[in-house]
Amino acid sequence: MKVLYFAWMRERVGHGSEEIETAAATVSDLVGELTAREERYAAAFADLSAVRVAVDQQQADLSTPLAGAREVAFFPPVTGG
Amino acid sequence: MKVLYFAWMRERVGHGSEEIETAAATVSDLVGELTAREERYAAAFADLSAVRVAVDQQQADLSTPLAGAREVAFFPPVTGG
Amino acid sequence: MSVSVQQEDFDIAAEMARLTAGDADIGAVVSFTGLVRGTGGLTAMELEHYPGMTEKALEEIEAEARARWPLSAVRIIHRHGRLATGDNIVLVLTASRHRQAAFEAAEFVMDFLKTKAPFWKKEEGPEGANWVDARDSDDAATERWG
Amino acid sequence: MSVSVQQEDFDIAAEMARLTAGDADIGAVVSFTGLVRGTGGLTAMELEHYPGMTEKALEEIEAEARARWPLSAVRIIHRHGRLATGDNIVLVLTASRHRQAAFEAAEFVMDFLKTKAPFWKKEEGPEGANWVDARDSDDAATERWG
Repeated sequence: MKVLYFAWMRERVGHGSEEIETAAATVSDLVGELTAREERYAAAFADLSAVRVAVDQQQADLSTPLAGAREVAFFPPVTGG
Repeated sequence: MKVLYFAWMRERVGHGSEEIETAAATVSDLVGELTAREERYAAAFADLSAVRVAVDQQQADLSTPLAGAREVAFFPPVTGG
Repeated sequence: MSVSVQQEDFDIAAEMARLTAGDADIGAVVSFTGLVRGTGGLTAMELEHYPGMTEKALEEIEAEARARWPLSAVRIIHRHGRLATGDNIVLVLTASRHRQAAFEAAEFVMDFLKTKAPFWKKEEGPEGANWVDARDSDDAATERWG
Repeated sequence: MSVSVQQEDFDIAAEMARLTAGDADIGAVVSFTGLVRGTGGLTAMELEHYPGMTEKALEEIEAEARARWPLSAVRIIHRHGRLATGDNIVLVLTASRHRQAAFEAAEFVMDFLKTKAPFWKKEEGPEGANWVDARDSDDAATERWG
Protein backbone atom coordinates (compact mmCIF):
# COMPACT_ATOMS: atom_id res chain seq x y z
CA MET A 1 0.00 0.00 0.00
CA LYS A 2 1.17 3.48 -0.84
CA VAL A 3 1.17 5.96 2.03
CA LEU A 4 1.50 9.70 1.35
CA TYR A 5 2.20 12.61 3.70
CA PHE A 6 1.69 16.28 2.94
CA ALA A 7 2.70 19.65 4.41
CA TRP A 8 4.03 19.48 8.00
CA MET A 9 3.17 15.78 8.25
CA ARG A 10 5.54 15.17 5.36
CA GLU A 11 8.19 17.25 7.11
CA ARG A 12 7.80 15.39 10.42
CA VAL A 13 7.79 11.93 8.89
CA GLY A 14 10.75 12.89 6.74
CA HIS A 15 9.41 11.82 3.36
CA GLY A 16 6.30 12.33 1.24
CA SER A 17 5.66 8.80 0.04
CA GLU A 18 6.40 5.21 1.00
CA GLU A 19 5.31 1.68 0.15
CA ILE A 20 4.34 -0.40 3.16
CA GLU A 21 3.19 -3.93 3.87
CA THR A 22 0.26 -3.86 6.24
CA ALA A 23 -2.70 -5.92 7.35
CA ALA A 24 -4.38 -2.93 9.00
CA ALA A 25 -8.16 -3.25 8.73
CA THR A 26 -8.91 0.45 9.20
CA VAL A 27 -7.20 3.83 9.01
CA SER A 28 -7.05 3.78 12.78
CA ASP A 29 -5.14 0.46 12.77
CA LEU A 30 -2.72 1.86 10.20
CA VAL A 31 -2.08 4.96 12.32
CA GLY A 32 -1.37 2.63 15.26
CA GLU A 33 1.17 0.63 13.24
CA LEU A 34 2.91 3.74 11.94
CA THR A 35 3.17 5.52 15.30
CA ALA A 36 4.64 2.34 16.84
CA ARG A 37 7.46 2.38 14.29
CA GLU A 38 9.56 5.42 15.07
CA GLU A 39 9.51 8.64 17.02
CA ARG A 40 9.13 10.77 13.86
CA TYR A 41 5.85 8.99 13.03
CA ALA A 42 4.64 9.41 16.59
CA ALA A 43 5.45 13.13 16.28
CA ALA A 44 3.53 13.43 13.02
CA PHE A 45 0.44 11.75 14.48
CA ALA A 46 0.72 13.29 17.97
CA ASP A 47 -2.42 15.40 17.59
CA LEU A 48 -4.97 13.37 15.67
CA SER A 49 -7.45 16.25 15.71
CA ALA A 50 -5.07 18.05 13.32
CA VAL A 51 -4.75 15.08 10.95
CA ARG A 52 -6.96 14.49 7.92
CA VAL A 53 -6.93 11.35 5.81
CA ALA A 54 -7.91 10.33 2.29
CA VAL A 55 -8.24 6.72 1.11
CA ASP A 56 -7.76 6.27 -2.63
CA GLN A 57 -8.07 10.05 -2.97
CA GLN A 58 -11.46 10.22 -1.25
CA GLN A 59 -11.96 11.97 2.08
CA ALA A 60 -12.01 9.38 4.86
CA ASP A 61 -11.72 9.14 8.64
CA LEU A 62 -10.16 6.91 11.28
CA SER A 63 -12.89 4.28 10.96
CA THR A 64 -12.63 3.93 7.18
CA PRO A 65 -11.81 0.29 6.22
CA LEU A 66 -8.67 -0.32 4.18
CA ALA A 67 -9.69 -3.56 2.42
CA GLY A 68 -8.65 -3.16 -1.22
CA ALA A 69 -7.21 0.34 -0.67
CA ARG A 70 -4.14 1.19 -2.73
CA GLU A 71 -3.33 4.69 -1.50
CA VAL A 72 -3.71 6.34 1.90
CA ALA A 73 -2.77 10.00 2.41
CA PHE A 74 -2.31 11.89 5.68
CA PHE A 75 -2.28 15.67 5.85
CA PRO A 76 -3.27 18.67 7.98
CA PRO A 77 -6.55 20.55 7.36
CA VAL A 78 -6.38 22.13 3.94
CA THR A 79 -5.56 25.82 3.45
CA GLY A 80 -5.90 26.48 -0.27
CA GLY A 81 -7.53 29.35 -2.16
CA MET B 1 -36.66 75.43 -14.69
CA LYS B 2 -35.15 72.68 -16.78
CA VAL B 3 -37.34 69.61 -17.23
CA LEU B 4 -35.84 66.37 -18.58
CA TYR B 5 -37.51 63.19 -19.87
CA PHE B 6 -35.85 59.82 -20.38
CA ALA B 7 -36.60 56.53 -22.17
CA TRP B 8 -40.26 56.09 -23.17
CA MET B 9 -41.26 59.27 -21.35
CA ARG B 10 -38.93 61.18 -23.66
CA GLU B 11 -40.44 59.40 -26.66
CA ARG B 12 -44.01 60.17 -25.57
CA VAL B 13 -43.36 63.83 -24.76
CA GLY B 14 -41.43 64.18 -28.01
CA HIS B 15 -38.26 65.74 -26.62
CA GLY B 16 -35.71 65.07 -23.90
CA SER B 17 -35.29 68.53 -22.42
CA GLU B 18 -37.15 71.82 -22.13
CA GLU B 19 -37.02 75.09 -20.22
CA ILE B 20 -40.30 76.02 -18.56
CA GLU B 21 -41.67 78.86 -16.49
CA THR B 22 -43.59 77.48 -13.54
CA ALA B 23 -44.77 78.42 -10.08
CA ALA B 24 -45.44 74.78 -9.15
CA ALA B 25 -44.78 74.26 -5.45
CA THR B 26 -44.27 70.50 -5.66
CA VAL B 27 -43.51 67.81 -8.21
CA SER B 28 -47.18 66.90 -8.11
CA ASP B 29 -48.18 70.45 -9.07
CA LEU B 30 -45.68 70.39 -11.94
CA VAL B 31 -47.07 67.10 -13.22
CA GLY B 32 -50.55 68.69 -13.13
CA GLU B 33 -49.37 71.69 -15.17
CA LEU B 34 -47.62 69.52 -17.75
CA THR B 35 -50.46 67.04 -18.26
CA ALA B 36 -52.90 69.97 -18.75
CA ARG B 37 -50.78 71.29 -21.62
CA GLU B 38 -51.09 68.75 -24.41
CA GLU B 39 -52.20 65.20 -25.07
CA ARG B 40 -48.62 63.91 -25.45
CA TYR B 41 -47.80 65.02 -21.88
CA ALA B 42 -51.00 63.42 -20.59
CA ALA B 43 -49.92 60.22 -22.39
CA ALA B 44 -46.45 60.32 -20.81
CA PHE B 45 -47.87 60.78 -17.30
CA ALA B 46 -50.92 58.51 -17.76
CA ASP B 47 -49.65 55.87 -15.29
CA LEU B 48 -47.95 57.67 -12.42
CA SER B 49 -47.00 54.36 -10.80
CA ALA B 50 -44.57 53.87 -13.70
CA VAL B 51 -43.03 57.33 -13.39
CA ARG B 52 -39.98 58.16 -11.28
CA VAL B 53 -38.69 61.65 -10.61
CA ALA B 54 -35.43 63.30 -9.63
CA VAL B 55 -35.10 66.89 -8.42
CA ASP B 56 -31.66 68.39 -8.99
CA GLN B 57 -30.40 64.87 -9.69
CA GLN B 58 -31.58 63.46 -6.39
CA GLN B 59 -34.33 60.85 -6.15
CA ALA B 60 -37.59 62.53 -5.26
CA ASP B 61 -41.33 61.85 -5.26
CA LEU B 62 -44.60 63.63 -6.01
CA SER B 63 -44.59 65.52 -2.72
CA THR B 64 -41.05 66.90 -3.10
CA PRO B 65 -41.08 70.74 -2.99
CA LEU B 66 -39.66 72.59 -6.00
CA ALA B 67 -38.58 75.82 -4.27
CA GLY B 68 -35.12 76.64 -5.60
CA ALA B 69 -35.00 73.56 -7.85
CA ARG B 70 -33.20 74.04 -11.15
CA GLU B 71 -33.68 70.64 -12.80
CA VAL B 72 -36.52 68.12 -12.64
CA ALA B 73 -36.26 64.79 -14.48
CA PHE B 74 -39.03 62.28 -15.21
CA PHE B 75 -38.30 58.68 -16.21
CA PRO B 76 -39.52 55.09 -15.92
CA PRO B 77 -38.09 52.71 -13.30
CA VAL B 78 -34.41 52.16 -14.08
CA THR B 79 -33.17 49.04 -15.88
CA GLY B 80 -29.38 49.31 -15.94
CA GLY B 81 -26.72 46.75 -15.24
CA MET C 1 -11.31 57.72 -10.56
CA SER C 2 -13.34 54.72 -9.48
CA VAL C 3 -16.59 55.37 -11.35
CA SER C 4 -16.92 55.71 -15.14
CA VAL C 5 -19.88 56.02 -17.50
CA GLN C 6 -18.64 55.55 -21.01
CA GLN C 7 -19.46 54.33 -24.51
CA GLU C 8 -16.18 52.44 -24.96
CA ASP C 9 -15.66 48.87 -23.88
CA PHE C 10 -13.52 48.11 -20.82
CA ASP C 11 -10.51 45.86 -20.29
CA ILE C 12 -11.09 43.76 -17.19
CA ALA C 13 -7.45 42.62 -16.90
CA ALA C 14 -6.14 46.17 -17.07
CA GLU C 15 -8.75 47.35 -14.56
CA MET C 16 -7.86 44.54 -12.14
CA ALA C 17 -4.15 45.23 -12.45
CA ARG C 18 -4.71 48.92 -11.70
CA LEU C 19 -6.98 48.07 -8.76
CA THR C 20 -4.50 45.83 -6.98
CA ALA C 21 -1.27 47.64 -7.92
CA GLY C 22 0.78 48.67 -4.91
CA ASP C 23 -1.60 47.32 -2.28
CA ALA C 24 -0.08 44.20 -0.73
CA ASP C 25 -3.02 43.79 1.65
CA ILE C 26 -5.47 42.73 -1.05
CA GLY C 27 -6.18 39.01 -0.86
CA ALA C 28 -9.45 38.84 -2.79
CA VAL C 29 -10.82 40.52 -5.90
CA VAL C 30 -14.36 39.87 -7.10
CA SER C 31 -15.57 41.01 -10.49
CA PHE C 32 -19.03 41.15 -11.95
CA THR C 33 -19.45 41.56 -15.68
CA GLY C 34 -22.88 42.11 -17.19
CA LEU C 35 -23.30 41.16 -20.86
CA VAL C 36 -25.99 41.74 -23.50
CA ARG C 37 -27.91 38.46 -23.78
CA GLY C 38 -29.22 37.33 -27.14
CA THR C 39 -32.24 35.58 -25.60
CA GLY C 40 -35.45 35.83 -27.63
CA GLY C 41 -33.70 36.86 -30.83
CA LEU C 42 -32.37 40.07 -29.35
CA THR C 43 -29.66 41.53 -31.59
CA ALA C 44 -28.76 44.83 -29.97
CA MET C 45 -29.80 47.33 -27.35
CA GLU C 46 -29.64 51.05 -26.77
CA LEU C 47 -28.67 52.07 -23.27
CA GLU C 48 -29.84 55.56 -22.31
CA HIS C 49 -28.70 57.31 -19.15
CA TYR C 50 -28.98 60.60 -17.28
CA PRO C 51 -25.60 62.30 -17.61
CA GLY C 52 -24.55 63.90 -14.36
CA MET C 53 -27.00 62.04 -12.15
CA THR C 54 -25.64 58.67 -13.29
CA GLU C 55 -22.11 59.42 -12.11
CA LYS C 56 -23.50 60.79 -8.86
CA ALA C 57 -25.61 57.66 -8.30
CA LEU C 58 -22.65 55.35 -8.94
CA GLU C 59 -20.47 57.37 -6.56
CA GLU C 60 -23.17 57.13 -3.88
CA ILE C 61 -23.43 53.37 -4.43
CA GLU C 62 -19.66 53.05 -4.06
CA ALA C 63 -19.60 55.18 -0.90
CA GLU C 64 -22.39 53.08 0.61
CA ALA C 65 -20.48 49.85 -0.15
CA ARG C 66 -17.30 51.26 1.39
CA ALA C 67 -19.22 52.25 4.51
CA ARG C 68 -20.55 48.71 4.93
CA TRP C 69 -17.48 46.58 4.11
CA PRO C 70 -13.72 46.98 4.63
CA LEU C 71 -12.79 47.43 0.97
CA SER C 72 -9.34 48.19 -0.35
CA ALA C 73 -10.61 49.33 -3.74
CA VAL C 74 -13.78 49.57 -5.84
CA ARG C 75 -14.22 50.17 -9.56
CA ILE C 76 -17.52 50.63 -11.39
CA ILE C 77 -17.75 51.05 -15.17
CA HIS C 78 -21.14 51.26 -16.91
CA ARG C 79 -21.44 51.62 -20.66
CA HIS C 80 -24.13 53.53 -22.52
CA GLY C 81 -25.16 53.85 -26.17
CA ARG C 82 -25.68 51.07 -28.66
CA LEU C 83 -24.53 47.58 -27.65
CA ALA C 84 -24.72 44.28 -29.53
CA THR C 85 -25.37 40.76 -28.23
CA GLY C 86 -22.38 39.55 -26.24
CA ASP C 87 -21.08 43.05 -25.57
CA ASN C 88 -20.08 44.09 -22.07
CA ILE C 89 -22.54 46.38 -20.27
CA VAL C 90 -21.17 46.82 -16.77
CA LEU C 91 -18.10 45.96 -14.72
CA VAL C 92 -17.93 46.00 -10.93
CA LEU C 93 -14.67 45.20 -9.16
CA THR C 94 -14.26 44.96 -5.40
CA ALA C 95 -11.00 44.24 -3.60
CA SER C 96 -10.55 43.38 0.06
CA ARG C 97 -8.34 41.43 2.44
CA HIS C 98 -10.80 38.56 2.60
CA ARG C 99 -13.24 37.08 0.16
CA GLN C 100 -16.52 37.57 1.99
CA ALA C 101 -16.34 41.37 2.00
CA ALA C 102 -15.39 41.41 -1.68
CA PHE C 103 -18.26 39.07 -2.65
CA GLU C 104 -20.91 40.83 -0.59
CA ALA C 105 -19.87 44.31 -1.69
CA ALA C 106 -19.94 43.36 -5.39
CA GLU C 107 -23.43 41.88 -5.01
CA PHE C 108 -24.58 44.94 -3.09
CA VAL C 109 -23.24 47.32 -5.73
CA MET C 110 -24.98 45.37 -8.51
CA ASP C 111 -28.30 45.21 -6.65
CA PHE C 112 -28.26 48.95 -6.02
CA LEU C 113 -27.06 49.76 -9.50
CA LYS C 114 -30.00 47.81 -10.95
CA THR C 115 -32.54 49.82 -8.96
CA LYS C 116 -30.89 53.20 -8.29
CA ALA C 117 -28.68 54.16 -11.24
CA PRO C 118 -30.54 56.02 -14.02
CA PHE C 119 -30.06 53.70 -17.00
CA TRP C 120 -32.76 52.48 -19.37
CA LYS C 121 -32.43 49.65 -21.86
CA LYS C 122 -34.24 49.52 -25.19
CA GLU C 123 -33.90 46.09 -26.74
CA GLU C 124 -34.00 45.48 -30.47
CA GLY C 125 -35.34 42.09 -31.56
CA PRO C 126 -37.27 40.45 -34.37
CA GLU C 127 -40.45 42.31 -33.39
CA GLY C 128 -38.96 45.76 -33.13
CA ALA C 129 -37.54 47.80 -30.29
CA ASN C 130 -38.94 47.74 -26.75
CA TRP C 131 -38.06 49.41 -23.49
CA VAL C 132 -37.15 46.81 -20.87
CA ASP C 133 -39.46 46.72 -17.84
CA ALA C 134 -37.93 46.93 -14.37
CA ARG C 135 -37.86 43.55 -12.66
CA ASP C 136 -39.52 42.99 -9.31
CA SER C 137 -36.67 40.59 -8.46
CA ASP C 138 -34.23 43.51 -8.67
CA ASP C 139 -36.25 45.48 -6.13
CA ALA C 140 -36.38 42.43 -3.89
CA ALA C 141 -32.61 41.96 -4.23
CA THR C 142 -32.03 45.56 -3.17
CA GLU C 143 -34.40 45.33 -0.21
CA ARG C 144 -32.50 42.48 1.39
CA TRP C 145 -29.65 44.88 2.26
CA GLY C 146 -32.03 46.77 4.60
CA MET D 1 -11.40 21.47 -19.56
CA SER D 2 -12.87 23.54 -16.78
CA VAL D 3 -10.49 22.66 -13.93
CA SER D 4 -6.72 23.26 -13.93
CA VAL D 5 -4.02 22.87 -11.30
CA GLN D 6 -0.89 24.55 -12.58
CA GLN D 7 2.29 26.40 -11.67
CA GLU D 8 1.87 29.07 -14.35
CA ASP D 9 -0.08 32.25 -13.86
CA PHE D 10 -3.48 32.68 -15.54
CA ASP D 11 -4.90 35.37 -17.81
CA ILE D 12 -8.32 36.38 -16.51
CA ALA D 13 -9.32 38.24 -19.69
CA ALA D 14 -8.48 35.26 -21.91
CA GLU D 15 -10.29 32.89 -19.55
CA MET D 16 -13.40 35.07 -19.53
CA ALA D 17 -13.40 35.41 -23.29
CA ARG D 18 -13.17 31.63 -23.69
CA LEU D 19 -15.92 31.10 -21.10
CA THR D 20 -18.48 33.33 -22.80
CA ALA D 21 -17.55 32.67 -26.44
CA GLY D 22 -20.45 31.40 -28.51
CA ASP D 23 -23.02 31.39 -25.70
CA ALA D 24 -25.45 34.25 -26.26
CA ASP D 25 -27.47 33.32 -23.17
CA ILE D 26 -24.82 34.44 -20.69
CA GLY D 27 -25.82 37.68 -19.01
CA ALA D 28 -23.58 37.57 -15.94
CA VAL D 29 -20.01 36.50 -15.25
CA VAL D 30 -18.56 36.57 -11.74
CA SER D 31 -14.88 36.11 -11.07
CA PHE D 32 -13.01 35.53 -7.85
CA THR D 33 -9.27 36.04 -7.79
CA GLY D 34 -7.25 35.10 -4.72
CA LEU D 35 -3.89 36.85 -4.29
CA VAL D 36 -0.88 36.35 -2.01
CA ARG D 37 -1.16 39.03 0.68
CA GLY D 38 1.96 40.67 2.04
CA THR D 39 0.46 41.19 5.50
CA GLY D 40 2.87 40.71 8.40
CA GLY D 41 5.96 41.02 6.26
CA LEU D 42 5.17 37.93 4.21
CA THR D 43 7.31 37.81 1.10
CA ALA D 44 6.44 34.51 -0.54
CA MET D 45 4.65 31.22 -0.04
CA GLU D 46 4.96 27.64 -1.12
CA LEU D 47 1.72 25.99 -2.13
CA GLU D 48 1.79 22.20 -1.85
CA HIS D 49 -0.99 20.00 -3.21
CA TYR D 50 -1.97 16.37 -3.71
CA PRO D 51 -1.66 15.66 -7.44
CA GLY D 52 -4.56 13.58 -8.66
CA MET D 53 -6.82 14.15 -5.68
CA THR D 54 -6.70 17.92 -6.18
CA GLU D 55 -8.10 17.76 -9.71
CA LYS D 56 -10.74 15.29 -8.53
CA ALA D 57 -11.76 17.57 -5.64
CA LEU D 58 -12.06 20.59 -7.93
CA GLU D 59 -14.14 18.62 -10.42
CA GLU D 60 -16.44 17.50 -7.60
CA ILE D 61 -16.78 21.08 -6.40
CA GLU D 62 -17.67 22.19 -9.92
CA ALA D 63 -20.21 19.38 -10.36
CA GLU D 64 -21.82 20.28 -7.03
CA ALA D 65 -22.10 23.95 -8.06
CA ARG D 66 -23.65 22.99 -11.41
CA ALA D 67 -26.18 20.77 -9.63
CA ARG D 68 -27.25 23.66 -7.40
CA TRP D 69 -27.36 26.59 -9.84
CA PRO D 70 -28.25 27.00 -13.53
CA LEU D 71 -24.73 27.75 -14.76
CA SER D 72 -23.70 28.23 -18.37
CA ALA D 73 -20.01 27.74 -17.63
CA VAL D 74 -17.54 27.32 -14.78
CA ARG D 75 -13.75 27.64 -14.72
CA ILE D 76 -11.46 26.89 -11.78
CA ILE D 77 -7.70 27.42 -11.89
CA HIS D 78 -5.55 26.87 -8.80
CA ARG D 79 -1.83 27.46 -8.83
CA HIS D 80 0.77 25.52 -6.84
CA GLY D 81 4.48 25.94 -6.15
CA ARG D 82 6.28 29.07 -5.07
CA LEU D 83 4.33 32.33 -5.19
CA ALA D 84 5.38 35.87 -4.27
CA THR D 85 3.36 38.66 -2.63
CA GLY D 86 0.79 40.00 -5.07
CA ASP D 87 0.82 36.85 -7.21
CA ASN D 88 -2.43 35.20 -8.23
CA ILE D 89 -3.31 31.99 -6.36
CA VAL D 90 -6.74 30.99 -7.59
CA LEU D 91 -9.30 31.98 -10.19
CA VAL D 92 -12.96 30.98 -10.13
CA LEU D 93 -15.27 32.06 -12.96
CA THR D 94 -18.99 31.40 -13.07
CA ALA D 95 -21.31 32.37 -15.91
CA SER D 96 -25.10 32.32 -15.91
CA ARG D 97 -28.13 34.04 -17.40
CA HIS D 98 -28.66 36.09 -14.26
CA ARG D 99 -26.37 37.53 -11.66
CA GLN D 100 -27.61 35.81 -8.53
CA ALA D 101 -26.72 32.30 -9.69
CA ALA D 102 -23.28 33.46 -10.83
CA PHE D 103 -22.57 35.21 -7.52
CA GLU D 104 -23.80 32.39 -5.30
CA ALA D 105 -22.03 29.68 -7.28
CA ALA D 106 -18.69 31.53 -7.18
CA GLU D 107 -18.99 31.97 -3.41
CA PHE D 108 -19.95 28.33 -3.00
CA VAL D 109 -16.99 27.12 -5.07
CA MET D 110 -14.57 29.26 -3.04
CA ASP D 111 -16.00 28.13 0.31
CA PHE D 112 -15.71 24.47 -0.68
CA LEU D 113 -12.31 24.92 -2.25
CA LYS D 114 -11.01 26.42 1.01
CA THR D 115 -12.14 23.42 3.03
CA LYS D 116 -12.17 20.47 0.59
CA ALA D 117 -9.36 20.88 -1.94
CA PRO D 118 -6.01 19.43 -0.79
CA PHE D 119 -3.76 22.50 -0.84
CA TRP D 120 -1.43 23.62 1.94
CA LYS D 121 0.25 27.00 2.22
CA LYS D 122 3.64 27.57 3.79
CA GLU D 123 4.28 31.26 4.27
CA GLU D 124 7.73 32.80 4.32
CA GLY D 125 8.14 35.92 6.43
CA PRO D 126 10.69 37.77 8.55
CA GLU D 127 10.62 35.00 11.19
CA GLY D 128 11.00 32.06 8.84
CA ALA D 129 8.57 29.73 7.12
CA ASN D 130 5.33 28.53 8.68
CA TRP D 131 2.47 26.31 7.61
CA VAL D 132 -0.79 28.27 7.57
CA ASP D 133 -3.44 27.02 10.00
CA ALA D 134 -6.91 26.26 8.68
CA ARG D 135 -9.37 29.00 9.60
CA ASP D 136 -12.54 28.23 11.54
CA SER D 137 -14.29 30.92 9.49
CA ASP D 138 -13.70 28.84 6.35
CA ASP D 139 -15.41 25.84 7.94
CA ALA D 140 -18.29 28.08 9.00
CA ALA D 141 -18.56 29.50 5.47
CA THR D 142 -18.79 26.00 4.02
CA GLU D 143 -21.39 24.87 6.53
CA ARG D 144 -23.86 27.58 5.52
CA TRP D 145 -24.45 25.76 2.20
CA GLY D 146 -25.96 22.82 4.12
